[in-house]
Order: sequence, then C-alpha cells, then structure tokens
Amino acid sequence: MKALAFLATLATGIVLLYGTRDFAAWGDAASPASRHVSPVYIQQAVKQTHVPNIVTAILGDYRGYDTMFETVVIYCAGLAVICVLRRQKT
Amino acid sequence: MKLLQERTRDRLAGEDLIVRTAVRLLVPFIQLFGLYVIVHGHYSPGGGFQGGVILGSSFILLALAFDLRTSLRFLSVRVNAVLSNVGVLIYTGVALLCALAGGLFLDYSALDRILPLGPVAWRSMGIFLVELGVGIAVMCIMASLFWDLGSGGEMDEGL
Amino acid sequence: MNTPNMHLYILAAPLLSAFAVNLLGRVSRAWIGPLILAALGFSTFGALLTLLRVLRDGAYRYTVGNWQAPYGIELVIDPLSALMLLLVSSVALLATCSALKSVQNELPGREHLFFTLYMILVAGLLGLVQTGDAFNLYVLLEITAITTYGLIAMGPDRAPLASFNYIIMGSIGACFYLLGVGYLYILTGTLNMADIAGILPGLNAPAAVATAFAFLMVGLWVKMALFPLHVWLPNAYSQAPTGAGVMIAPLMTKVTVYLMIRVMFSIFSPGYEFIQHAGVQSLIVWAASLAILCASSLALAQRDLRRMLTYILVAEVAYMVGGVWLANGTGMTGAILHIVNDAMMTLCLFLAAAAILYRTGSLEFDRLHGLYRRMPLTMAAFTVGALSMIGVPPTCGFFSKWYLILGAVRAGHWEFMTALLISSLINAVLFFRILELAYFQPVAGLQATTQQGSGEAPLPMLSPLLISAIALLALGFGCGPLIENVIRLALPPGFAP
Amino acid sequence: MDQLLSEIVAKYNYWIYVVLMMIGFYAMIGKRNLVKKLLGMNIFQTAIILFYVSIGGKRGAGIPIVDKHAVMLHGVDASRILNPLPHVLMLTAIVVSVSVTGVALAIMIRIHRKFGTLEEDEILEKIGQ
Repeated sequence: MKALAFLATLATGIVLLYGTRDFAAWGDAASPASRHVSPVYIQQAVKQTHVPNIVTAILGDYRGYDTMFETVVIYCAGLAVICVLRRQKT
Repeated sequence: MKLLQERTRDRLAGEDLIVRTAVRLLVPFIQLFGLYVIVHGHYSPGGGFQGGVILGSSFILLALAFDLRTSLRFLSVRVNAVLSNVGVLIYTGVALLCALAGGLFLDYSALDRILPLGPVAWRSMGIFLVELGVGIAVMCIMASLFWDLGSGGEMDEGL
Repeated sequence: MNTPNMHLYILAAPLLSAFAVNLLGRVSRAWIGPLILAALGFSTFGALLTLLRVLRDGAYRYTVGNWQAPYGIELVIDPLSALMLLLVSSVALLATCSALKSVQNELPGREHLFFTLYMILVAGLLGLVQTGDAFNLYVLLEITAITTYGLIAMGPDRAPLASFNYIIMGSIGACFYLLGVGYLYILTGTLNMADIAGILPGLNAPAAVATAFAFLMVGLWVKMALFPLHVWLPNAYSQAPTGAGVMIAPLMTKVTVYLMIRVMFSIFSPGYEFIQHAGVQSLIVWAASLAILCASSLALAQRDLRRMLTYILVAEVAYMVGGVWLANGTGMTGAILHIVNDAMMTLCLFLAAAAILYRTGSLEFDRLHGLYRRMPLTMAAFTVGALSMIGVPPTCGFFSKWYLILGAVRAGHWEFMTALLISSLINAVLFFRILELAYFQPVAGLQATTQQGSGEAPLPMLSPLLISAIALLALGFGCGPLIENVIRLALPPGFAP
Repeated sequence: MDQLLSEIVAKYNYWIYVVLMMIGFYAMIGKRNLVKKLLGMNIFQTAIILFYVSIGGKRGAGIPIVDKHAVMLHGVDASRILNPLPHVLMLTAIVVSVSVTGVALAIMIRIHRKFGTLEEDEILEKIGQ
C-alpha cells in the first residue's frame, strides 16, 4: 500500500514539475499574472474605493463575494466543532 | 482528557503567579491592538480576519493562563454563539441591503440611495462595515474553537 | 418580481434562514420547521422564475458588486445553470421535509445546529451552480465540503471515522482543483472562466495547460467519487444521519458532475486539444465502463440497503462522466438528463430508506421481510424508484439511459454500451431481490416491530417520498419537452444533438 | 542538461513548493496514523499557499499599500508594486485550511474518545469485532 502511495506521489510531482516548464521566471514583472488584471487593480483601487491598502480593497469590494463565503466557512467550522463535540445538555 | 487536567492542575501550584499577573496586564492591550488591526485595515496591513484572530487569542490566553471558567466569565458561551451569528449576519445583511436598495448584490455604492455619502465614500464605508462583521465573527469562532477542542466539548475545565 | 437579483435572493434565503435558525432555534424548536420550509419554498419558486426568464430572454451574466467581468466576480445564468438551480432547490425542499422528522428521532435537542449546517450546504450548492469564477468555485466547494464533514460526523458510532476519511480525500480533491486554478492563473493572469477561455487558445504553453486540465479533472473526479477514487463515499453516505444522507446523496455528486461540464466547456472550450483527443476520450470512457461494472458488482455484495444504494450512486457517477466524454451531442444530452433524473431517483430511494429506517430501525435485508403489508405506500414509491433506476420505460431513468446508449453507439464506444446494459441487468437483480423480500416473503414470526408500532411512515416523511415518485413519472413523460427547450440550449457549441 | 539547470535556477521556488506538496501528499495517503494524515494535509495546504504567494512577486517591488493622496494626484507605476491578487486568494485559502483542520481535530477527539486509539488499523480491528 505504501509503495502505491509513493508511486502516486512521485507521478503527481513529476507532472507538476513538467507543468512548470512554461512559467515565467520568479519575480519577473512581465509575467502574464502581473500584466493582465493586477495592474488595473493597483492603479484603480485607490481612485475607486478610497482605500490605500489595495489587498483590503480587493478583499472587501472587488472580490467581496469570495470573502462573504469565507466568513461562512469559518462560521461552519465553529458550528461543526460544536456539533461534533458538545454533548446535548437537554 | 481527565488525566491531562489533573496534571495541569497540580502544575499550577508554584510559578503561576508571574504568568497570571503578566497575562492580566497584557490582555487589555492585546484586545486594543486587535481592535486597531480591524479598524486600520484600510491604511495598514490587517483587516477583519487578522484583527479577529488577535481578539480571539486574547480569550485563549486567558483560558491558558487562568482556567476556562475565567475566560468564560468574560465571554460566555451564549454571548459567543449570538455574536458569531451577528458577525456573519452583518456581512450578509450589508450585501443583501445593497441588493434591496436597488443596486446589484454587494454593490456598496447602491447604499448611497439610503444615506447620501457619495458612491466612492460608501465603497470605503462598506468595506469597513464588512471588515467589522468579519472581525466579530472570527473573534467569537476562534475563541469557541479553542474552548471546544481544549475541553473536549464539556466546557468544564479546559487545558 | 423578476428583479435582476433573483438568483442571488434564491441563495440569500437559505443562508439567512440558517443564521436565523441558529439564533431562534436555541429559544424554541417550533421555529425551525416553518422557517426552513419557507426559505426553501421561496428558493424553489425563485428558481422556477429564473429558469422561465432565461428560456424567454436567453442567458445573462451578473457582475457581483457592479465590477466589470475580469475585475469583479461574475455569475453566469444560462439554461444549464438555471435548470440546476431549480433541481437543487426542489430536491432540497423535498429532502428537508423528511429530514425535519428524522432528525427529531435521531438527534434530539440538536436540531438547530443540524439545520444551520444543512441550510448553509443548500446555499453553497446554489452558489456553486451559478458561479462563473474559478476561485469562487473553490471557495464554494469548500463550503459544501465542510458542512458535509460536519453533518456526517454527527452520525452514530462509526460516522466520525468515515467523516475523517472523507476530510482527507475531500482536501486532496480541493487542493488538486486549487493547483489547477493556480496553474491557469500563472498562464492567463485572470480567474474569470470566460476570460481564461478567451486567452487559452492564444497561449503556446501546451505543457502547463495540459497539467492544469489534468489537475482540475482529477480534483473534481475525487470530489465526485469516480470509481477508483470512490473509497470514501460508501462509508460516509451510509453512516451519516438519515436526514443528512437524504440531502447529500442526491445532490453532492450530481453538482460536481455539473462542475466538470462547466470546467470542461466554460474554461477549456470544446475545441481544446485534450477534449478532442481520441486517445484521451477512449481512455476515460473505458475507465467509466470499468467503473460501472465494478461499482455495480460491489453493490451486489452488500447486505444493507443504504450501502447498496451508495455503490449504485458510484456507478451512476461513472454513467455521467462516460456520457460527457463520449464527446457527441447525444451522449452529452444523456449525461445532462441523467444528472436531473439521477438526482430525483436517488432522492426517492434515499427517502424510502429513511422512512423504512424510521419505522423498522434497521436496513439489513433480513429485516425487510413482509414490509409491503406494514408500509404499502413507502414500498410502492420504492418500487417506482427501483424501476426508474433499472431503466423501465415509463419512468425517467429509461430515457437518460437510452440517450447514453445511443450516444455510445454513435461514438462507437461499444464497451460503454455493454457496461450500461450489464449494469441495468445488475440493478434489476439488486432491486428485485429487495422487492421479492418485501412483497412475497411472509412476515417471519419473530419480526417484532419497533416501538413506533407498525404502520406507514409519518406524513412528513411519506409526502416528499410520494411527490418524488410522482416526479419520476412526470420527468419520464415530460422528458421530450425538457430536452427540446432546456437541454438542447444547454449543449456546448459544436455538440449538435 | 544545462538547459534543465538554468530552468531550475530561474524557477527554483516552484521546485521547492512541489517537493513540499509531495511530502504532504505522501503523508496524507501513505501514513496510517490519523494525526500524521492531518499534518500531511497541513503541509500540502501550506505549500499551495506559498506557491500562490510566490506568483505575485516582482523583483524590487513594494507592498501593495500606497499613499492615498500621492496616488490620487498622479497615479502609480504598477511595476513598482507587487501583484496583490494572490495575497487576497491566499487569505481565503488560509481560513479554509484553519477551518478544515479545526473540524478534523474535533473528529479525532471523538474517535479517540470512542476507540481509544488513533491508528487506523487498530480502529478498523475494533470496528470489525
């Protein structure tokens, strides 16, 4: 069983590393990730939301829908722990 | 779980005085700093999640240095449950309010129709309200997670 | 009433009712039932309105927070997602009626905790079905996952271990999906599905795109329990409290199959090399055929009704994955129709299992003797569900299997067709064995009925069961118009029926 | 061979994160002890968080907190500020990781309370009886 797990891990690792062939080098300012959407965030965030911290602007407003579900995830974690551990008092 | 609690109880005899007084002095400032992190999410690194965890950790520190009952004295289980609901309801409530005020879901500038502050100012205010809701929810849930995991659900005498 | 925000009111209703139940449920139990049924009734009605609006005005895109597409999060409401919205909310409504009763019996005193997680799961599924953003899909996958972990772990003695194994496998699936999205983000710079689909053909990065596609697919296959990766599902769904099993079994795997279709055709266009690649197609269809045969034969070996149903569930997932990968219009129609039909069939059978468990306390085969005399209506509905699972014409199961087989023939995948036919025969054996036990076996002397006394299941558990059985027949008769004006529109471009 | 070497030097961060992920992945599926599986899951999720955050890096770029008035007056040069989007996504992934770990710990306490052990094969034996 352990050999099978090791083979699966090795295969996944090789496929992952094979995939990194086409990536831009680390820290390269011309990489696609730094050219397509994020420059607009950096330039427009302060003008459109008056919030100097661009990460909070994206978190709260541009991608606020994600953060709403994020709060629901942490809420579910607290609730699931209560459901699993607490014995009913009634 | 019981064996663990006996061992922690007899260890408390000697050197807890230093720890307890230090914690008694520290906790208010930790909570003040947590509030600062939530409120200053706009201007400095931080925001709802980070500030909420700092506030939650102040209650965890109380439970560690003293005992679970002291921590519960400051934030009881019932208040904790209600506050975590209030925190999440603030977020979804603001989101729904924007939709009901005629704009799109989560569009804070739509709130301008209710209280005219200017659409861009409302976006900044909307982010602040939302961060506040997240901070409250994360504070309560972090504390309740520790209490439950620490005491195995009995909420009697944690670690 | 058709405001542009309707599809988000559908989502907000269960979410807010979850928090309300948690707040008010502490005070008095009487609040929970009506509050939840009202929220889900509103959602079902809203979903119906949205579907009619989409069929009338065509698909539309909704930007949350009024930010244009690649900068804000975008929701896509097209015939397929509107159909899924209606399916999820109606199945949730029926499952909740039964769960309200069975949870009082199994988890006394903790209904408000159970139903808060329950309604957040419904809200998560409704969000999953309409999202058009790759990372938002991951967050919603996590919401549905964590609520399901909590619900399953509330079950009796062996449920926590089953839930723990589900956590490990679910986290592997979610992490693989996240890796796939990360690879796509590095290559394209955006997270919006339509935007990625626009940029991908122009890229000359075959290795990274292929890796991203592989990881997205394997991640979703683990989450939907495709055969070799299904080890966590039978324990998790059969140990769960019946109230949770009735809701999780019909919806979780079907919505994940829908997500696979959404990833395949909204992120990678139908023309993507790996979808058109004949070798990849036949590999996956062969795997699906093998999965159908193994899962069905494993179902034969079970002695407990609910465990048998979970193995059939695993086989059904392989039906749909194989149907999608036949890569022709008929197979695709069969797969989408099978998502709808299979959700209804699984709901009907799990509701019947819940009713039987409520009355007799056990689902072991040797406890089902002469059940027909004591629970005639439940067994009648169970028979309709069984016939539909086998694929007998008047019920809807036949039509989706028919399209799948027709698609297999047209695509020349004979092994998939034979797997479907053999699996139908195995289903026949499985269900006739139970019907024979329930109808023709005399009630053994020692068959002491439990304290609830003999007789039919309580009304709140029986009515959704009968409604779902009738829905199976209605879907069977109404399958022509359903395909004609909903599924035909939902087919991706280039897949003529 | 030197082509592979130059590539490793250019993108050594991805190689490190993939190795970390595979350590976590192996622990999740290879180990029998429940605590080790959970630790493997944490390693896997943390490695993915590092992977995402390293995407946003730009050589010589500052943190994405800008002076409000300066930007309102004459804008900002995007190449001088690192990409904020991966940081937002990873805030979400960290919260998910914490939540799942919390639920898994609670379930492990309950398993330990019922079966007295956290070794998977011992638990399966106890269930077998």
